[in-house]
Amino acid sequence: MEEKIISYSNLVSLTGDLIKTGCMVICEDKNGTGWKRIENPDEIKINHKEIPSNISYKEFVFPKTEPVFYFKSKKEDYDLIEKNAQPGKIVFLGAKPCDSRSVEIMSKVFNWDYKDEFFNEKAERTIVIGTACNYKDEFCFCTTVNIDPASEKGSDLFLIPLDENTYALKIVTGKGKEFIQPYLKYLSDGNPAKSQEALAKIKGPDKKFEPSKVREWIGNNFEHKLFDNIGSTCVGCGQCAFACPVCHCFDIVDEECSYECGRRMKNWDACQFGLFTLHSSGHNPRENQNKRYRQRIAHKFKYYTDKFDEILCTGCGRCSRGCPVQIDIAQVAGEINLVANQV
Amino acid sequence: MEEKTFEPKITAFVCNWCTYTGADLAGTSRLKYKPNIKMIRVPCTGRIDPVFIIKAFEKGADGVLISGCHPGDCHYNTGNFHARRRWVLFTELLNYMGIDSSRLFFSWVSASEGKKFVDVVSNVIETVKAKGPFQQYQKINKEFVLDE
Amino acid sequence: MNELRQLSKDLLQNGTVKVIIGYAEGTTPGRTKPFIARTPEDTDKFVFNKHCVNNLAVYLTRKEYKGKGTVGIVAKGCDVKAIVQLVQENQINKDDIYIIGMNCNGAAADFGKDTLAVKCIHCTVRTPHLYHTLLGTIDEMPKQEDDHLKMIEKFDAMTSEEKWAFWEAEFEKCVKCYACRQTCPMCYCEKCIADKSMPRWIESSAHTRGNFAWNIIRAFHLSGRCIGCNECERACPAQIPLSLLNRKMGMVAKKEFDYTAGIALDNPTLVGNYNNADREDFIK
Amino acid sequence: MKIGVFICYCGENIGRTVDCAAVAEAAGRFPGVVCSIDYKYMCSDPGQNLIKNAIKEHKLDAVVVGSCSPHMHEKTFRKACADAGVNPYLFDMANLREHCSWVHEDIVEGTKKAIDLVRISVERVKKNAPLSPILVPVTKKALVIGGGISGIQASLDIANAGFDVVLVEKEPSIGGHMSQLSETFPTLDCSQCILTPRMVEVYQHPKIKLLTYSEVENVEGFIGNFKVTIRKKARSIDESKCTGCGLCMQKCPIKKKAFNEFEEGLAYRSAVYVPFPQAVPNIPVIDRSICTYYQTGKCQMCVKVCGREAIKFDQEDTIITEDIGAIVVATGYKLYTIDKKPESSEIKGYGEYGYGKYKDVVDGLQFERIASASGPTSGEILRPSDSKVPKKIVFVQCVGSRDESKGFSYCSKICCMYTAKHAMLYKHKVHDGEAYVFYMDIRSGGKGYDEFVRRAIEEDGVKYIRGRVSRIYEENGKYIVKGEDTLAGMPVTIDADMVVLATAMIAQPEAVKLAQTIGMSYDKYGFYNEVHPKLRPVEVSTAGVFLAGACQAPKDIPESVAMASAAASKSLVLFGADYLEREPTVAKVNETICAGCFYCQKVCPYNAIERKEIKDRQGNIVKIIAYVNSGLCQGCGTCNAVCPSKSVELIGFNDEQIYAQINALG
Amino acid sequence: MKVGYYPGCSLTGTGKEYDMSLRKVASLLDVELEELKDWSCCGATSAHATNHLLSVALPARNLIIAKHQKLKELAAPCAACYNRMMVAAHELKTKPEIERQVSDLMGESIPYDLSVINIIELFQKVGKEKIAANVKADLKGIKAACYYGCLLVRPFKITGFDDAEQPESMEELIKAAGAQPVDWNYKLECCGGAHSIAHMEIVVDLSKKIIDDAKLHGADVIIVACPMCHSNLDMRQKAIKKEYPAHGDIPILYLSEFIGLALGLKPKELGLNLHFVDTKSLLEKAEIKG
Repeated sequence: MEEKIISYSNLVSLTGDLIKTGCMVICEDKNGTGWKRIENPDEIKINHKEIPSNISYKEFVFPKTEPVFYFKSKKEDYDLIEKNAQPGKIVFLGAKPCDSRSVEIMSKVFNWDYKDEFFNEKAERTIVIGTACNYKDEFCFCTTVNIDPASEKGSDLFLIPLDENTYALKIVTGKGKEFIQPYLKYLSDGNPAKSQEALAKIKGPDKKFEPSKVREWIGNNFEHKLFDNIGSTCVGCGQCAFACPVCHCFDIVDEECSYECGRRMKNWDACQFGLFTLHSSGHNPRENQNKRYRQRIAHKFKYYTDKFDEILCTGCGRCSRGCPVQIDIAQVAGEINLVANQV
Repeated sequence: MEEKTFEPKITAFVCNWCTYTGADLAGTSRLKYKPNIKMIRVPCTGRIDPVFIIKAFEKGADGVLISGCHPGDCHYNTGNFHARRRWVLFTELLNYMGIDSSRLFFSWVSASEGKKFVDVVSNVIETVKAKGPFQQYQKINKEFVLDE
Repeated sequence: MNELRQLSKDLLQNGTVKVIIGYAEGTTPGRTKPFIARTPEDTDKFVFNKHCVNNLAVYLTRKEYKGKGTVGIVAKGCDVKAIVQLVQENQINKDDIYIIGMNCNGAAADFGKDTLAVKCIHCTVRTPHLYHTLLGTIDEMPKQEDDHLKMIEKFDAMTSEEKWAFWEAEFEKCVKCYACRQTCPMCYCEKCIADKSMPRWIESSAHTRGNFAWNIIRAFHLSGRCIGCNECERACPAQIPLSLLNRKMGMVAKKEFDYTAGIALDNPTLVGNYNNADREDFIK
Repeated sequence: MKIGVFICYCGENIGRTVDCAAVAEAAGRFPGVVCSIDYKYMCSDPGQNLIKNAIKEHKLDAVVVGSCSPHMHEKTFRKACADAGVNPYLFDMANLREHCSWVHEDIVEGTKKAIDLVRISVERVKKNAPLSPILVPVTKKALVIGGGISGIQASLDIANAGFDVVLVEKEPSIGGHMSQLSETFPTLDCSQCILTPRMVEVYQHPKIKLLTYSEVENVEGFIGNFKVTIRKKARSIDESKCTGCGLCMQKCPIKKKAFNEFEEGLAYRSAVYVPFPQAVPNIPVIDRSICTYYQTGKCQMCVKVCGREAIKFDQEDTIITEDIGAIVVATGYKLYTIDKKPESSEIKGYGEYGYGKYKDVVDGLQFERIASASGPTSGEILRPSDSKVPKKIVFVQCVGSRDESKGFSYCSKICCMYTAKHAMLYKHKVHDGEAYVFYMDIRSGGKGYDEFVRRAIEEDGVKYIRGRVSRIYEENGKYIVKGEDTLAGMPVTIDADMVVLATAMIAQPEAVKLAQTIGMSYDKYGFYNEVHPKLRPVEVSTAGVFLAGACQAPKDIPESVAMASAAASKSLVLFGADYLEREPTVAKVNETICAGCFYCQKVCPYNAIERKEIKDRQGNIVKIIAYVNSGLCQGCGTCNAVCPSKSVELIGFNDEQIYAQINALG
Repeated sequence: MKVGYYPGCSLTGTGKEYDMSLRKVASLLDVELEELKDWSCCGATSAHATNHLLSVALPARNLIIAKHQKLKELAAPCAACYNRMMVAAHELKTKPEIERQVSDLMGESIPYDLSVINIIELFQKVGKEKIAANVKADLKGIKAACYYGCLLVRPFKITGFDDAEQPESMEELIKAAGAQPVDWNYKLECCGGAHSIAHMEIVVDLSKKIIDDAKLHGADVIIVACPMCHSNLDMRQKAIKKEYPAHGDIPILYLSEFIGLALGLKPKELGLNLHFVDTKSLLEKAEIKG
């Protein structure tokens, strides 16, 4: 595939042009909390050797809260008013491989039977400019879930840091090619040898467990005692799900605008919440954190794979890093793996 | 220009026994005040929860008035004492958050103070009118306004 | 550490307690995580070091433990404050818990960092004020600038517009994961007002208005109750400086009513009591 | 939900500044409103019929009336709804008159606001729930506190109506102050002669349980359902055995250790004693503070002489609890004892009158005893110091009454009359004596009262001097009374043989304690407050408690008796029904989500919040949560406000209703 | 203890010994009397009879001076001064209209936190204990009749001091000084006050009654707290003798003088020699050398 070179300064100018043409350029914010739309090209941040942001960038394709429609009550029934979406590309700049795949993975579920136009509408507008990742810490486990920190998979354009201010730019997809066309002036001819060498240096984290093992074992040992205390220290905050690049559960609520108008909102939800599966009867099939945590593991490593042949996890480690009670999903999956191997 | 025509929306939460009745007295004595204020009757100031006030602001109130029996006159003996203590905390909190607590008014108006009621209400309306619309809340309320 | 393990082992062996809530090693050596020992053997996993920042009292109000026999808990002074407040609020029966008090030399702000966690800088209970057994020793604790306090004091000088701008920027980040609530030992409501839909006082959507409502009410509900463990701030993925709010309200409670939460079991709660002389200069 | 809106013009009152037709028209367009009508007078019969018909015609579920203040006509319209089959609580009222038309001038603005107010009501009523009044059972037994004439009268009235009465008197005998009086104005009939039969009637009444030498310790519960704890102090006498023969008293060696309270300190009594011969019950009490046996363990003379072995030294106080429906408080008054000073920080005594210093300066009650045929002087007027007949006697009125600098600002009401009586009695018994009365005004309102005073002045030649007395001091055997005759404008000095001070009536010292036990409010003097000075003079703020006699304010006998009967009849009204109806607007706990922090309990002014254990199937306690005793709850809603999770809600003013109202504003 | 001191005209004239004795006694009891700088008439006797505003403004001026001297308490030993100042303070507190007029007149506000005290209150502040502790001379045998006169306790609504009809406070101090107060009946009767010059006959009559009753109850001395009373009772005994030859003299002492004796001060230091009635009888009985 085509490969070019782009200098940092040109990357900034490119960004400047993009912003001018009305693209939403999304970068990690300075203090690493999450991702934000930048107004000024100098704010760009290509994070390839530091800890990933607390929160992934999924909110720009799958917002934390988003109106589905507005309604106005008339004497008998209601008028529905839909707010039409705004155009313009959504450019994720500097996505690590563990981030770059999130849209791709989520789109499976959002297009399974019902086509979620809210998601798709944004997904179609996204351009992912990924970056090879030189970072790893004890929470990273991308390799475990078959994601290579040096891989362009999921990116439309892919940056390979060569030195402080030059990057190799791989043009991965047709979408990417088309996107970059107007800006070739910022690119010079690439040198695959150098980028190969750079990529070769990248040593991802060691594998921590065998997802397939976990998958099959859970299937056959759903009531295993291992699950009795698996979530006993989980406090049921949604941090893991909300920070996750691929968790996609949402909740629908109506809220008033004025006494006669309202709107229906689509809000993030998380399977660790007590209300998540609470029935109006008061019954809750997942009445405690243990069952909820089992669900989390099962959803990520079994159900999603069963259904879509994808692991619902990119190994970015955000959930473990951010967990206020220090639950490490890789560790837990590892324990399951151990038990699985014993039998 | 905008300022001139601006008429503040005031929401009031008043206790049934003192201030609401005081307002009735203002009526029976044919005293006059501006119609910007709308009252919601609660049994006792002790019943008033800060969420009422926040919701009122969310619903576009430019000012909120809370009024009940004088200390010691509470129909329920102590309701207003408990309320008073919570208000100290709440107003301090609002100030700290930058929610202009000078748009939040408290008063003791007894059933016999029809005149005082009118004075209080008029003062509230004038003060808020002078301050202008509650920009901060209007800003975060904007997305709820249907543009048609 | 051994004395902790030994004591815990004995307590579980002689049936003094059903379980013990403590800390075990986390993902990597040195890191710790909450751990619940159910058998004497489990207690070998117990550790205690400067990374044991969690407030374990949050587990005491869990259904699994309430009314199901005595629960042991490894508690620093700040955790004990929570326990005291919980007893005052009828959430736990002080006879149903066994407090293994830990003398505390301050928790680290973050793993690998030597700086102290904010809550430790102005800590007044390095030796727990209530315990059944006291372990550990008090060493010299490094002095550290109380930047939070400076920040809070800065607010006095700010106009309401500036303050609003500050909090608006912060609350825009809120994702409504409620990690602040879930990690708070004082947030034990069976159903949080934020989860109630009839009526929905606090909009559950994570837009600025809903986020303001949530954070205002949360801070208000914690006024005079927050014991300053800062778990909410630590847990917040959006890194909202929640302790600025809670600590300020603590200072208000002190200034207006000379009240401090979580200090004495027989201390009447701040809200729920009143004094004829309470301030009312703001009431016309 | 089908809602009907009814807009009232109130003639011109609303119509003038509110375009009612427009309001009705606008309301008609509100979601949920199926009919909206305006009419001249909604409260009139045709107006109400309009509502009733609309309810039937449109099958309305709820009604909103836009008219005057709910304090005016809420009841009226609720009833109208009920008559037409709509639950009265599925009704709300928009105050378009007091809060709109009367206070605003501009008709455009007025109409706009009226529409908003109606909308608020409509939105609210959508969240209203059908409620029915709470029924509380009534225990048909009355507690009467105080065995003076008021208590006696109240007890007899209630008992004669066929209901049980528990009469509690703290002294060993009933009778109260009236039994101490010599004769009563204006008829001069002997006090005891008219009182004693009543005392006996009480004693023998099958419906009255008489507990003398007893005190009310605690009162719990609420109207119709009080639980009362009474301490029956140990008499040291077995009441069932004692025949009241009085031998023990005759033989008791302790004779001069204690003043006789009944004789107001003008005589002594033995250690074992009955307050006075006609005491009811006629059973003695042993005063342990002076009895030799209790002091030294010796003596036991009474035991020796008692044929019935009725003396029980080891007797202990007994605690009695009673279920009570209504309480009549008739604890009466006491006299301002002016020698002690200061009585309280505000109240100074009248040291300058020498009361307590000079034996012959006595107060009203003491003179009653001196003048009483059964008194220490058997009715002869003799001075306490030397038992000589006083030839010149001075009566001073308003000692402590109507005197802010030294006593109380109020008028004790009876002094004018009894002083006239005293002077009269004196003149009738000491024909050649001179009687002077210092007075400020003569207040003799009442049947035959003024005639009575005139008689004292005109027929019996009592000399009335209008003015105050500045001091009284002894000078060689005489009491020099220095005062002023304000009519003559002259200082006067009288060298009297005896002085009688008409000292103020004040509240019982324990009055405040009892008030706090029962939950009554009281004025700064310790007299109990009635709910309404004119229209509800015998009720107090605590429902089911009624006042009789001088515990409410100074009163004479006929007034006290009348008030006692009033209190009795109030109690009987209560006993007339098996159940009490109470407003259903009370707090209710949502047990599934209550976390049991009990902040509600801390703020509840009525102790209406109780603790309730929630157990699982195995019976172990899952949680302890709040429970509202709807009998006690008065519906202030403070609990609702402090409940962090809104697990306790005030029915009728719950969060949904208020939310709807706020929402209707936006 | 530091207290403002307003002598007033009497104490610089007829009542010189009152001033002398008070200053001496005060220093013995560690009371620092700070005299008002440039104090003016209190308005007694004439002002309130002629011009109400003036009668308030005069004391007000002195109160303001006290304010400037940062005094919290102002002692006015002369009962008339005390009374005037109390009345004025009361007027100013209760009548905004007057308050406005006066402060306009003065061009500044009148202090509210300033409390005016009479000599008895002054000694009460010192404390009975302290007085008793400093007693040198033995006055056990001395029977003293405490005479309050009219201005100290009246009108009660305004002075609020002790008891309008049966004051006891001076007796307490006498006890503290080691002597025995007598229980008598004329402690509040009028001495003739301002009639001293104009209608001497009235004064003679009234004063005699007072003196007789004191004697009747066995008093060796009458203690006063007012220069007017003192001059009437002391100066007029001569006239009384003229009217009633049987009259026997009785010494009249200022409270400060008597306490001074108790504290062991020499009669001369206290100005006893300035009295009309010889105090020898008392001093001899108390075995105090002149």
